Amino acid sequence: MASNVDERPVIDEEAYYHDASLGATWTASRTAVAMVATLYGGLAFAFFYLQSLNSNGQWNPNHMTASTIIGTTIMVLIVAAAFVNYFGARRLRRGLVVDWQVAGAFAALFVIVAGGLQIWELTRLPFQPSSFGYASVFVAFGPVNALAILLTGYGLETEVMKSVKIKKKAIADGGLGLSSLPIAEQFRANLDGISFFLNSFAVITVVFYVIFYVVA
Amino acid sequence: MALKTEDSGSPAAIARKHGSRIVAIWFILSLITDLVVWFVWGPHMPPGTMTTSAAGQQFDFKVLTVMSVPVLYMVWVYGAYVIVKFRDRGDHEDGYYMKGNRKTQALWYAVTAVLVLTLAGFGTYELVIPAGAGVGEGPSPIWKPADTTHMLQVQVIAQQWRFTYRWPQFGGMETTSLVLPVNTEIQFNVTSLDVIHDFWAYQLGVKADANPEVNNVAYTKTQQTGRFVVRCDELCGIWHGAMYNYGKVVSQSAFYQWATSMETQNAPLTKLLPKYSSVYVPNDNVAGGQYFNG
Amino acid sequence: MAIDMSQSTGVGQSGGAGGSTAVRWFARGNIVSATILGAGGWFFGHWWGNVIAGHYASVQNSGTNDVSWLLGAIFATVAWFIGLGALNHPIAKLWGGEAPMPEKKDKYSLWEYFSYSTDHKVVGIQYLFAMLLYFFVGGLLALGIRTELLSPTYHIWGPDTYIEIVGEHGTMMMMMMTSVIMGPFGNFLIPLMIGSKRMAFPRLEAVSFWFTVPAFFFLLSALWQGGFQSGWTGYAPLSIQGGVGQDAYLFSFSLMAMSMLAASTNMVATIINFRAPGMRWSRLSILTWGMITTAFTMILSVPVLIDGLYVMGMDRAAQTSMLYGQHGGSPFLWENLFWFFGHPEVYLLALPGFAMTTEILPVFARKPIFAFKTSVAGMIGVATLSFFVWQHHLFASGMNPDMRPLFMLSTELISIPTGFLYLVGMGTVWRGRLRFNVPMLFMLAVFFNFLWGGITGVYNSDVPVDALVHGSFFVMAHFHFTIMGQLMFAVFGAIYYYTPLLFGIKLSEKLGKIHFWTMFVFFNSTFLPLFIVGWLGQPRRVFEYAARLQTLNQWVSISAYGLGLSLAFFVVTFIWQLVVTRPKSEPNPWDSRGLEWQVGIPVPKDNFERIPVILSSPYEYGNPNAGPMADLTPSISSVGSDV
Amino acid sequence: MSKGARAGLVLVAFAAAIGLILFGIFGYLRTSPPVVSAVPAATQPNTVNVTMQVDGAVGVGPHPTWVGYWIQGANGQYKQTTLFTVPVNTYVHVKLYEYDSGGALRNPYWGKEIGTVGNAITVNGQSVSLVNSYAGNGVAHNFDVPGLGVNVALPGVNGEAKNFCEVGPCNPSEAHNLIEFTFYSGKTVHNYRWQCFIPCGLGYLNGNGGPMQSIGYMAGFVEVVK
Repeated sequence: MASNVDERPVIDEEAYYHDASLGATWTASRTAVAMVATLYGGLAFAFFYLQSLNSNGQWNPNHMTASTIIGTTIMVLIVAAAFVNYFGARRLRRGLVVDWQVAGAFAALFVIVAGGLQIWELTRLPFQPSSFGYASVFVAFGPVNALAILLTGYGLETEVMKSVKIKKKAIADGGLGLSSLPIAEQFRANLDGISFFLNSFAVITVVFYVIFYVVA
Repeated sequence: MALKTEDSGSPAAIARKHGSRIVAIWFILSLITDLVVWFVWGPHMPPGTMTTSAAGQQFDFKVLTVMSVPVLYMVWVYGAYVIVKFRDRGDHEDGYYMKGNRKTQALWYAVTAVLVLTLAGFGTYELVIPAGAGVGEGPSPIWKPADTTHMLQVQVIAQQWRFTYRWPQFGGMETTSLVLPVNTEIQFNVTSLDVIHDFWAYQLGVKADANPEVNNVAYTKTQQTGRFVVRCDELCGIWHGAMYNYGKVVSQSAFYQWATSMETQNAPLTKLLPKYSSVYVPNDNVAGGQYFNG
Repeated sequence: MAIDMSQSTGVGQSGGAGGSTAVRWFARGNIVSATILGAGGWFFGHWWGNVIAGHYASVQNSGTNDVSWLLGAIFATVAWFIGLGALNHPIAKLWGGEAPMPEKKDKYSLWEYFSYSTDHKVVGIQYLFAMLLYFFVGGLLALGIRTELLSPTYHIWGPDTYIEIVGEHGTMMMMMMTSVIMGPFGNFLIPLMIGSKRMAFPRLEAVSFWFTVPAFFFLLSALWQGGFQSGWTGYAPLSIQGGVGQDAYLFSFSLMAMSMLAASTNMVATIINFRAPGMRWSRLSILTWGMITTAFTMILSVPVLIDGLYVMGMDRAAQTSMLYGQHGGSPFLWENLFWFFGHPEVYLLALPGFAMTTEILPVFARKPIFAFKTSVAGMIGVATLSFFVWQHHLFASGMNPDMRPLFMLSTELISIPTGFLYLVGMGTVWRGRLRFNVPMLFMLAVFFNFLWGGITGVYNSDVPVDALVHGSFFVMAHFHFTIMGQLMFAVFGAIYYYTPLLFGIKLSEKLGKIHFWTMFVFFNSTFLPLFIVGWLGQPRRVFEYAARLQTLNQWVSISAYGLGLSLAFFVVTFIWQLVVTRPKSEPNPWDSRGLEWQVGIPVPKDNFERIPVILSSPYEYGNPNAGPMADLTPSISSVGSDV
Repeated sequence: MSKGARAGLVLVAFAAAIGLILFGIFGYLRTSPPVVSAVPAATQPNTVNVTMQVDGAVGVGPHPTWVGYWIQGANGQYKQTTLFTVPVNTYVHVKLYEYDSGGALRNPYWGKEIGTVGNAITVNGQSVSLVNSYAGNGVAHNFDVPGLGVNVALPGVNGEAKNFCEVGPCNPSEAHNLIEFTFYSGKTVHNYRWQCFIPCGLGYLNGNGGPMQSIGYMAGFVEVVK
């Protein structure tokens, strides 16, 4: 092998692995959604299973829920973040980088605030963890949800910071939204991944809003 | 690649030559073993025939073994033949180039599918017809014995780490011993006062998890007298391994004698017991049971 | 998001600044810095937990504080990863930066293997030794169990210690061994097999390994904290009743779950995206197929395990009441969550074993894999069906009796795709030229052992027979045949097969054969009688049993010692040859066509000088017209037709 | 490194591993509380005396807040253990100082005194054959040996008593019930386990964790020896 150092044209390795890593980003974001959906699915199962068993009539005897106002705010913030990011990303594709940066920053802010609210909600519950079935499942759901929201916020925040950091490198090539530089393509692949995750997470949030504040 | 002379000929002919030998050995061995399993070993298989459900389990085990023997031999005979016949003869040649055989594959899919579906059908029949095959069916059983009028009710209460039994037809008395009348339909109502246990009356062919706050019903019909062992079959803590006791199936008259004498003897104790119920919920907030802070 | 999506190439950024080598090691992150920080994290979390929960009535009465244990463990784990430097990258990303990724080297010092490394070959070797360590610790615990069972009445261990040992053995094996093939062989070989110079997410890969280390130590620590009384299945409410050892169980199992998720994400992304040109799905090696199937199964089942363990942890520490009745919970919830993961989990153990067996078999049969598509379909079929069978563990539980015929059917259906393994194996050896080297012996043993496991699996799925054997030693023997008899035999075969590639060393055939034959005989002699023991009515996890079963149990215990000695023989000869005698191997000692064997020994730092172009299947043995599997020094023209 | 050095290193590593394993087994896993042997006096064959106390908190060891037993050894010293041996074919007189408060049984059945001579016990001199755990001071603990068919329900003391023993080992000046009973050790040599039915594992779910599942506290063995 080592003797084979002639000047034959070979596969453009950089391009090959660049494409592969774009694909890997795509795959990983889908995988992440699958994992988070399964994680939440397990909690939804716990919810509906205990609700249907209603052991000792202790599922939710007084039909209490956690604070609906806070819950609704969390849900609205996440859905809003998804929309803001979605329209921002569309404008990015038209070359308007700053528009997305503002949108992304707001989306990150919304999500992080939602995470904070989720933690705050846990500190002001109208019940004890052991009070009844719904209470238990909610107390379990809260920290998971807060963690997932904050990690989503982290993803958005890192993406915004990345765009700030590498923006200049792509200016000559049409900006981050249009440039065909590997660094810009990688950035857009990451953004696609994060957007896909955020959008899916918004759907999950709506579903769990319905579960914890409407069905209960 | 280079085949030895005795292996020349069309692949189909070679397959027929080796295949017919394998099939012949396989068939003879399977037949002999199956006959032995069915007629010699089968009648002595655990858990015996003390009850209908035990007999059913014995029968199922026997049928599955008879079906397994040819499968075992198929792999063994084939494997042994191949190891002897198709080994490297020191020339480091490669084998016959073949990536599949549609007929063989189709046959395999068909046979395994038929076998599996037959077994599932057989298992379902053996589960449904003998009223749940002695397995716990939960609080509202769907497969019941035909005749439920003269059924003896026995409540099995598992607690860490002993079984006790309550007899609603005998004044709701509670005992540590389990005595049953022969030729009687029995309904076991299995429940627990704490963690999950499992009531396994081995010779009776009855197995049902004892879940807290759940009544798990299992049916069987005794048909022979004798001694049986009851073991806990779900890990329940330190004394799980020691959680067993023995019971007896006795004649109906002996049973009634035992039961009525126990009823009188235990009358003062029975008064202290909670009212008979399908499940019991001991209060965790008294005695040393406190676990909650709220 | 937790997923590291950046693809840093790290070109031109060599790790660490100047200073002495000791300082550089420390800055790079290694087991020492991680342990020191982890210990600090433990004490901080423990202290904080005492501040929070020390005054709770339940804590003061019981004298055990689950909150402080769990907080200690959480902080210890985070600090452990800080100490490893694993968090440098995620933290740098907060302001848009990237942590440097150290460059690969041709040869690593021994110390590198105790450091945080993103080279897939280093991770593979780290995994190999770690998994062997975990396996042998679990094996020693098994000998502890067998020693107790020498006598039905005399007790070597206290009954509480005995249950600790049983639970510890079960959990160690069931949770750590999920990675016994994907960890060492998946990480080391997959890039070589798909013709890639790298993994998609090297950092995730490294993290997946470093999760297993605290998982192991936390799990082992349960032994000197009262253990966990509930076995590896952790049934509630017994698991809620236990002491802090139970926290160790749930926490370490969660860490292992994280490891599985990280590893499988990396595996899926790599296999889908990093295949070399011409590496069509039909040319993918069967091990790669096994890895991607396993990875997908992990992705869809492991989060449910995390849910279950988390629910248990909340019930224990935060006093929610999901797993016991009085306050609106139900023990059935745990049984469902656990087995919804638990049944796919046994295939997470079995599938890589199948794949490894099918991978190695054709090399020694000198024939292509028979019905390649069927073997792939078999693995995918097993993986898919495994999500629909979990209630067969609960036939006696009293839940959903009306569903039993359905679960009986779905369970028995699994034997169709499982049977494909036999079709493929038997077809592959048909008219082959079998070479009985040590790896081949192990692969043939897999077929012998798994047959027992597979056939008794049908017994277990039949509800009336399950009424007899559920929870008994019969079931225990069944899954030891499918897991130890199948997976572990495949692993040992793979170790003999791949040591030339991993270490440039060819293990002695003679010693290997001694190891194989003793292991094979003693394994069967240990576990075959256990079918009878269970059938005659001995429940699992007991320290007392019927006197009439003593002879059988003693036979089994003595065979188990034989098995232990055989494995000890392996350890001694393996380490001795690896460290002391070092018998050199030629580059492709088994005449394999596999791409992984074409790169030379030792494997170059980038695996391939150039991205290879794949020309044919790796299994074209006996095909006179087959060219090499790949062009390792391709020009553009050879790519054109295929991409 | 030379081959010899490598070999030496490997041997040292093996030795260290074996040492670690042996330490794990004998230094930790094989440890157990002391065993008290009851031996008959020469004047009274076929009878032995066993004196025990059960405290609300043993006060020593790694779990001082747990309930547990102390058994008097030959020299009159109390040992914190639940392991004792008695000879075969012997009447075992048990003198038990019960210092703990009582409560309700999860299963009131275990309030019955079973398997002792006369199916009764004496509590402070009075004969008792059935204890209602829902009345009075309830049942403090059970001494239940399933293999010998023995179940002794030990009535509790008043938890409000002024001289209630908070921390073991307790002495007879503190509030207690003196409980005496006799059981027969049977004709076979066997290691019989014994346990308690009162949920006295405070702070554990169902009261059945912790001391209830630990040898040396509320779980033990009566070994019947030759």
